[in-house]
Amino acid sequence: MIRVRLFAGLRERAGWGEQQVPIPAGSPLPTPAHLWRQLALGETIPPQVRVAVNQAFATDDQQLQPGDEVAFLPPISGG
Amino acid sequence: MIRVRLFAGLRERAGWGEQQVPIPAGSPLPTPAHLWRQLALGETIPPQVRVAVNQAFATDDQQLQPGDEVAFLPPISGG
Amino acid sequence: MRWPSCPRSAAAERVLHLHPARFDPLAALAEWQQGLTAAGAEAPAAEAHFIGRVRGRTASGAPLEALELEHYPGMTEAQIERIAATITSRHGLLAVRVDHRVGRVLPGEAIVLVAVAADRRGPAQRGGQELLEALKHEAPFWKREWSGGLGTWVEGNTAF
Amino acid sequence: MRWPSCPRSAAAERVLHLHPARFDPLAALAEWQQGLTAAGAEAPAAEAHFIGRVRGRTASGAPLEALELEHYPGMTEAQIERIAATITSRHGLLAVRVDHRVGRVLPGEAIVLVAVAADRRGPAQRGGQELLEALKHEAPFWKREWSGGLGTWVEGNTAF
Repeated sequence: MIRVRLFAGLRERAGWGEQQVPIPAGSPLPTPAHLWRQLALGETIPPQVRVAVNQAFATDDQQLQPGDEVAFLPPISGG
Repeated sequence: MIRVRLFAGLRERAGWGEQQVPIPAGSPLPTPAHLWRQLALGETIPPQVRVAVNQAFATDDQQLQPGDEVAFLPPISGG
Repeated sequence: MRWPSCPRSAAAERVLHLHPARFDPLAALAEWQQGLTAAGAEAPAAEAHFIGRVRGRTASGAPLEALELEHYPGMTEAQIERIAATITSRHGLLAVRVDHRVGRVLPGEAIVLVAVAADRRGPAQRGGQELLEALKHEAPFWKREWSGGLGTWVEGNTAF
Repeated sequence: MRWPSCPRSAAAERVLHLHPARFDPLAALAEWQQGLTAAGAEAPAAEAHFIGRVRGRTASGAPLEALELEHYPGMTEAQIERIAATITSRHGLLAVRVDHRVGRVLPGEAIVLVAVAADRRGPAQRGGQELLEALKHEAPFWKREWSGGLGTWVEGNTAF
């Protein structure tokens, strides 16, 4: 399983904040870009959306491992 | 009369902090540079010494008026 | 939370607090300063602070009822720690403190406090400035402005 | 002392205190913040502070007993006022406070506090930095380091 999380505006547009995505035995390991398409979030990850894997920034094409947590982050507005 | 003031290291090297300098009737009005020489502080005002007239920075050759306060300020080290 | 010092800056203490409710920046600074001199250590020669507060208007000028601050529990803390460690090391800072609100914040309330201590004024001021910019762009926080009963996500930061 | 506002920045309040004895920077900040919101005004969106304290060593590394701060009564205040007015106007600051020690200051004690308030973080941080640099170079203060019973005038400032 891979845990996928959405935040703020992304979460509200999608209508969910968290999903567990199973990885079928024998299938290739997905990347964040694969999951974005697979979960019907869109065709490609828009440039303003950032990806985190296991709570650190990561690239769209990083190969994920079972147990990983992937998050899609809309533009940050802190401070 | 013109009031002349010295501060910090300048005052201690000169051995005085304040003098009233009379302006003889009919003589030309002095500048800070004249007073520096007249009071035996040196030949010319060194570049690191700043001049204030009436508590605002001024130039070495500003013509002084009776009642003015002239100060010679060694390098500033505030804050 | 109080992070263990990293090996490259053994003496540099970094303190982070995420506040779910209103906090007093000056009380936080007082606590931080006490900590810095607790073991009889000399007070740092230079301290720079920044306090950010919620404006009474939205970005479009309407009266603001509240700002809602969402974060990513776990990653937000970890990310601030990475940022603080990098800037501490780059500027040779003596200590860093970051306080940040989460949840519903009212106009006039403090959102963020950044405090850094150093041996000279340049590193203190530059380190504080860089830390604040990095927080704004690299730490996962999202603001929603509530006005007239409607919430609008803020995409991006106000101009520097 | 509290200066009258100058015409170009009617709302900008500038406060200056020269302290002949030890002062508490956080108490000064608390008083200043209360003044800013006293008439029901909204707290400023951005505040930048700087605190400078006396080091325990002289410029040449010997243990410091005390720092003696001489000033030019009258001109020092007038000059700080000119500096603060210029920087307030240049950056559109909402308020400025400067506290500066005079007389004998002990290691660890605060020498200077600079606090500025603005509507955005950039002007607050830049304004505070420029104000501190201008104070150090344009306001008549002279430091004498006392060490081993001997006093040495400091010519110039420590590196930024």
